[in-house]
Amino acid sequence: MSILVGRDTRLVVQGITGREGDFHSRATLEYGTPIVAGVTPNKGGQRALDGRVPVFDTVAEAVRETGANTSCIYVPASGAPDAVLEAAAAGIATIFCITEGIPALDMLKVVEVVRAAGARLIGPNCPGATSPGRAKVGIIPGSIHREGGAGVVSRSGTLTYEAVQVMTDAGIGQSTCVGIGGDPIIGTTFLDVLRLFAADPETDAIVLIGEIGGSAEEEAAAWATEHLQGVPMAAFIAGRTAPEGRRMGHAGAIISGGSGTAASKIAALEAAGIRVAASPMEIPAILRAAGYQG
Amino acid sequence: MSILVGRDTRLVVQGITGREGDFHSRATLEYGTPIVAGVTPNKGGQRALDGRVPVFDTVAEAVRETGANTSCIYVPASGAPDAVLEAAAAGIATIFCITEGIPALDMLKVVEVVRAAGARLIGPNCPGATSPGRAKVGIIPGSIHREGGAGVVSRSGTLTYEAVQVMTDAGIGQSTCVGIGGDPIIGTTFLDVLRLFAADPETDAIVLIGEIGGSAEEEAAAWATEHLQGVPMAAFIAGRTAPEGRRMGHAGAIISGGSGTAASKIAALEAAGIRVAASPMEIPAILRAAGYQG
Amino acid sequence: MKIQEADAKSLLLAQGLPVPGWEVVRSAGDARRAAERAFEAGAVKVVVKAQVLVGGRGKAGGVKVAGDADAVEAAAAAILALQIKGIQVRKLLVGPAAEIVREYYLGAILDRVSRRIVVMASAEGGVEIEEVARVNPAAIHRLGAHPHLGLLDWQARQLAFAVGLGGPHLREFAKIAEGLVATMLVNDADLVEINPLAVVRETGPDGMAVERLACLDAKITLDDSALARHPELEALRDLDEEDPADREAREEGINFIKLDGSIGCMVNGAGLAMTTMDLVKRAGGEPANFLDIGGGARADKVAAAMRIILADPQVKAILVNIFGGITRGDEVARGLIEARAVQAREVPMVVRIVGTNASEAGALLEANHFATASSLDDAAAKAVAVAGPAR
Amino acid sequence: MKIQEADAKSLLLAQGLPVPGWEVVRSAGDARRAAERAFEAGAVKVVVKAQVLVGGRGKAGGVKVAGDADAVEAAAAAILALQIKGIQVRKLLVGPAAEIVREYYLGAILDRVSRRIVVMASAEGGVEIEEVARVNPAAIHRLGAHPHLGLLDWQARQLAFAVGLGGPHLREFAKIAEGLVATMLVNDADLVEINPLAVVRETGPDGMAVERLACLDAKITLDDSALARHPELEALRDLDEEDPADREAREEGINFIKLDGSIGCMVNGAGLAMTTMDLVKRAGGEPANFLDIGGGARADKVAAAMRIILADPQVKAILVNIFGGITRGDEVARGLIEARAVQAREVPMVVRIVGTNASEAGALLEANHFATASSLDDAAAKAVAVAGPAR
Repeated sequence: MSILVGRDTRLVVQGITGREGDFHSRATLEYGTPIVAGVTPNKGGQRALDGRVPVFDTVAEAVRETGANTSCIYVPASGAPDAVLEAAAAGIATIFCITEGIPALDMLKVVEVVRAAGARLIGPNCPGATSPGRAKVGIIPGSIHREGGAGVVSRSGTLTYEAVQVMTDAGIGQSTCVGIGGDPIIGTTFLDVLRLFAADPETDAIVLIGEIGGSAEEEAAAWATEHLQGVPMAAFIAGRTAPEGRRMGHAGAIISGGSGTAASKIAALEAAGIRVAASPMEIPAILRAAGYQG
Repeated sequence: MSILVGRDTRLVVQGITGREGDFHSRATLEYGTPIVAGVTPNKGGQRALDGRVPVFDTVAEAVRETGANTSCIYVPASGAPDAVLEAAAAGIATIFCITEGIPALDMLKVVEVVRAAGARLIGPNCPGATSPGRAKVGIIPGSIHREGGAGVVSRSGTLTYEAVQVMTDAGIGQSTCVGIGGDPIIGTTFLDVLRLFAADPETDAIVLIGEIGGSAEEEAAAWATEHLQGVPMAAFIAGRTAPEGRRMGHAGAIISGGSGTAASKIAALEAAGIRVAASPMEIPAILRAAGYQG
Repeated sequence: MKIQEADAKSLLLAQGLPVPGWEVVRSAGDARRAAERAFEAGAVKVVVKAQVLVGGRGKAGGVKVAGDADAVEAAAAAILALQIKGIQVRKLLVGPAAEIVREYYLGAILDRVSRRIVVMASAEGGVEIEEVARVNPAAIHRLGAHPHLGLLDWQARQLAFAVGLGGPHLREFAKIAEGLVATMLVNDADLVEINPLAVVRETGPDGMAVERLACLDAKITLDDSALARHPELEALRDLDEEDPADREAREEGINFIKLDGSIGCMVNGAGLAMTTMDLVKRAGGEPANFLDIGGGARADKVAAAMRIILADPQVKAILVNIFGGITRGDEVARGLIEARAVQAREVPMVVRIVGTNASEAGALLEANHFATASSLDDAAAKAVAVAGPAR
Repeated sequence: MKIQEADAKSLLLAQGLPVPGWEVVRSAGDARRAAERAFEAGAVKVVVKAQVLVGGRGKAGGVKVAGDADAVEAAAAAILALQIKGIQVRKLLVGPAAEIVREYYLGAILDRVSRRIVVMASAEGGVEIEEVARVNPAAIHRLGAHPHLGLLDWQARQLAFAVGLGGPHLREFAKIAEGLVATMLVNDADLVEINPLAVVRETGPDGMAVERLACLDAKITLDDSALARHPELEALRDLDEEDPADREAREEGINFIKLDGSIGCMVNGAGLAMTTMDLVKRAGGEPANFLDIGGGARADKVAAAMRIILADPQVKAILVNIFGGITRGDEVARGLIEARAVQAREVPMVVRIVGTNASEAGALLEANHFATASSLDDAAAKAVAVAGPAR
């Protein structure tokens, strides 16, 4: 099965004719994911990616003509919130927003509308998701993956690649790797993804990669204590040495008060029986020690 | 059972210390409806209606302290939208907004939020509802009623009283009489109330009192054709002689284009097998002719 | 409340919509001078439009285009001499006439069924949109704006593509459609219409022809319930066109509409007031007005309503129909007694008061020799009888 | 982006919040003159506050109250001589000192868990709110504003009652709380705090004492992602307090934070950058900075990052850690080669490039005699080894 993306994925790319949209869509096609449509207003009727993909003016038209069920958004920040709303209104079930730099208050409203529409948004400012051997949506390099049974969920981009590469090198394949994005307001949280992994028969182990700021990791740990007993898990938290009260790059990493520190997150995870790696390189060993055979 | 108001009603009155709130709440108490709380900000701790009802600063507090499940709002138009939102957020299931003169665009937003909160709003600019012998909420005079099995739903105020009085005089009692309000944007429509009546074992006949403007009567008629076959019904439509394109008093009565005319509504109702009275005085005879024995 | 075209255009302009310039004048001489300014600024033709709140100006000769100042002055004089649907033309809009390439319709209305602001667009613009809706409903594209966020950008684009305004005018159209809804939200309007929204041809600063979208006519209806929070909009009320009776009714908080019959009606509640009119007609009479004194009316309001009804010389009888709920019957009876004591002319009256304090009211009316009625139908029949046959 | 107290107060004032007047000055003399104006306008005492973006001004002696112009001038001179947490005080806020009756805390923050703007209020105002949150969390009342409608009136009232501001200050408080959220929405702020919000005693025009709510301090953090649509806010950036390295980083779109160690880090991605720092520390070293060059960085950005790192004299070694995804490894390698050719001083460098075009990058680095590393842990260990032991 895998989660979020898989054999049933029929992808529409919003912003397919832009530089980023074009570049990553080629890699997505090469990975074997069916991109059934692209959307760029006023370019309806053209074909993108060397003629391989029809372009529509609106997502509604793309859905009607191609049965797209998943969207990947590369639209610039000023238009990305609207692109998400358009996808949700057109009945797209799973929306990945790769765009970074979207004002947080815009996302507050977008997340509310998407939720009310019954759609799922991953991101923004996320690298996407890959279900190795089945489908890949977004910008995660396809080469780092290996088919298998470990689910990976992360707030980070390149750190995820690092962890996944280490797993692949150690012979541990992945069911699905999901980057949920590092922005303060995101559509899908650690907890949401853990629920999906818990319900996925093909996911037998879980790796959680967090960072300082917020309390999403603590929340996920509390849920895991109750619902993921017996599932081999490993975690990593970036920012153990980050000074308090400073932003580390993206807004995902503010420490405020006592909560949100690496120490608090590590304590919560360890309390849930999840070992936290000191380096991403330790993840495979921790999974093995937790009894993962895959 | 009855609908909307009944033996389970535990009423909180918002704006209980105002002139209108005080006046109508006395009549409500006299009718035997339990007013468990009043709300007026900054008057928390006082008692209203000659000491019979405790007053709270917030609806949340009133609900917590008294278990109120129904609200009746007499707050002036400038504060009424907020009063509805407060009631919905406090978990009130059924909210009657008596206040008139609320800007329609305010109600657009309020209706959306109330719907999302899972509450039911009746009104605004409505007279309330009475389930004779059980409970009365709002400003419908208690004296016009008689216990029985006919449900009455109306967009009007005094016209409803007229129709109900005629029924009572003819010996036809009512299960519940509901005034849904004459404003353009209201929380509960004819159709909503018809559904409730259809599901109510104590309602054996239905009287629908509409007026020109909008298409709620046509909508209700279409639904009745499918779902209310065999239920004795009668209808009345006010405004047969109203000139086109003029507002008749409240905003409920604009005719635009060809739809919304009395002729269109009467045709839709008659097509659904519902006889439309030429005068409210004919309603009892129509119900009898439709086979109503109650 | 309806507002004049020129005022509606000002509200659109305030939201950044492209509206060609105009002046409002009250005389043919001022129209000429405004036209001269427009010609000087480069206009090839000038349009003169009657500013009245009723529809059908064009058919009634209230809109003319002229190519020189003399012709404008003549057109203005002709229009100022018109009565359109009984309304004397007092004001004119004068401005450059656009060179229209293609006309569209764009409107936003508060829709009670979907409980949304519905935005409608059509490539069949410049004509009666009701006619398009009747003959070819598929030519009107509709979309519900988000109740909290207004018209979203993708919705505006979708409408643009639907009416064939993709391409160079896509962004322009989207901005106008979003501004249309913003105009509605900012001003608490029930209805905002641009008809026609047109692609117009203009000469750019470089002498080259350019085509762009422009709002050539505008119609806005404001929500009366919201006027209290928009004093600047209340000031747009056109007192020229308001009848003295309408003004008194508005100031007293009475809902009043003058009609053509002979039986004046005074009722509490809009639905009951319409029903009373219906029953008068059914009994063979003609109502002289719709009049709803509202809930909880007191004696002075009753007296004002009586003055308003009697100001109509066609009124031959008065039917008072009150179902007391909030309104107390005895208060109404007292108001009637007071009003009769000072009223300008003697007119037969039939009074029906039921509900709250009806028996006190009955006693007062009897003591003062009012003709009364018990049922609704009875009241209508009696009023028709005393008024005599309808015209 | 943090903004100064005086700027934050201006933004509150623009939303109609009650903020006592102030002037911003840069010298003790100007402080004296501003104070003289305040005394003339009726102030009994005047407050002088350092305008710096770091917390803890009060404890550091950066806030003083004085009763006459001489004392104000002396206080201003003393504060202008201060460095607070390493920041030289250059500007002062001078204004009438309020007579405080009682202090409250009011703040609004973007909450990532509830995905709401959370408004917090406490009767324990005027102190470090983090301390209150730790010691007595029940003293802080929280409420999520509606994502579309902002803080609703009933929510504002509920907070008022919760902190004991029912009664005469209810409407005032509600207006302030709603204005707080409006300030956040209008300016795309992450955080808006008023601490203290105070009941102050003033002398009314009739000589009687009146009590009202006033915003005595303000702190606002703006969403960097939204600054592009608020050019007027971008202008509030305090360039005085910005380090040249920080400025270059901002202008190049590089996320950079200077730290105290000796190993300069250049990484793509914030999470990986933090991880790299963590591993440096774990290997016994101290990172000199956090630096994320972002996704898809090209050669010129790499060169700029190198300049920024080398501008720190404490840097004894550089660790480059790139996982190519969008970013192409060979581009980074080329940037490093160029940068080394022109760099100001010779510092040992350890480079790890994996992912997209890693082999091309490896060939380039080898040809140019760079020290390379394969794994993350290996890279950290090598960098620590070449930098020598941490202080």
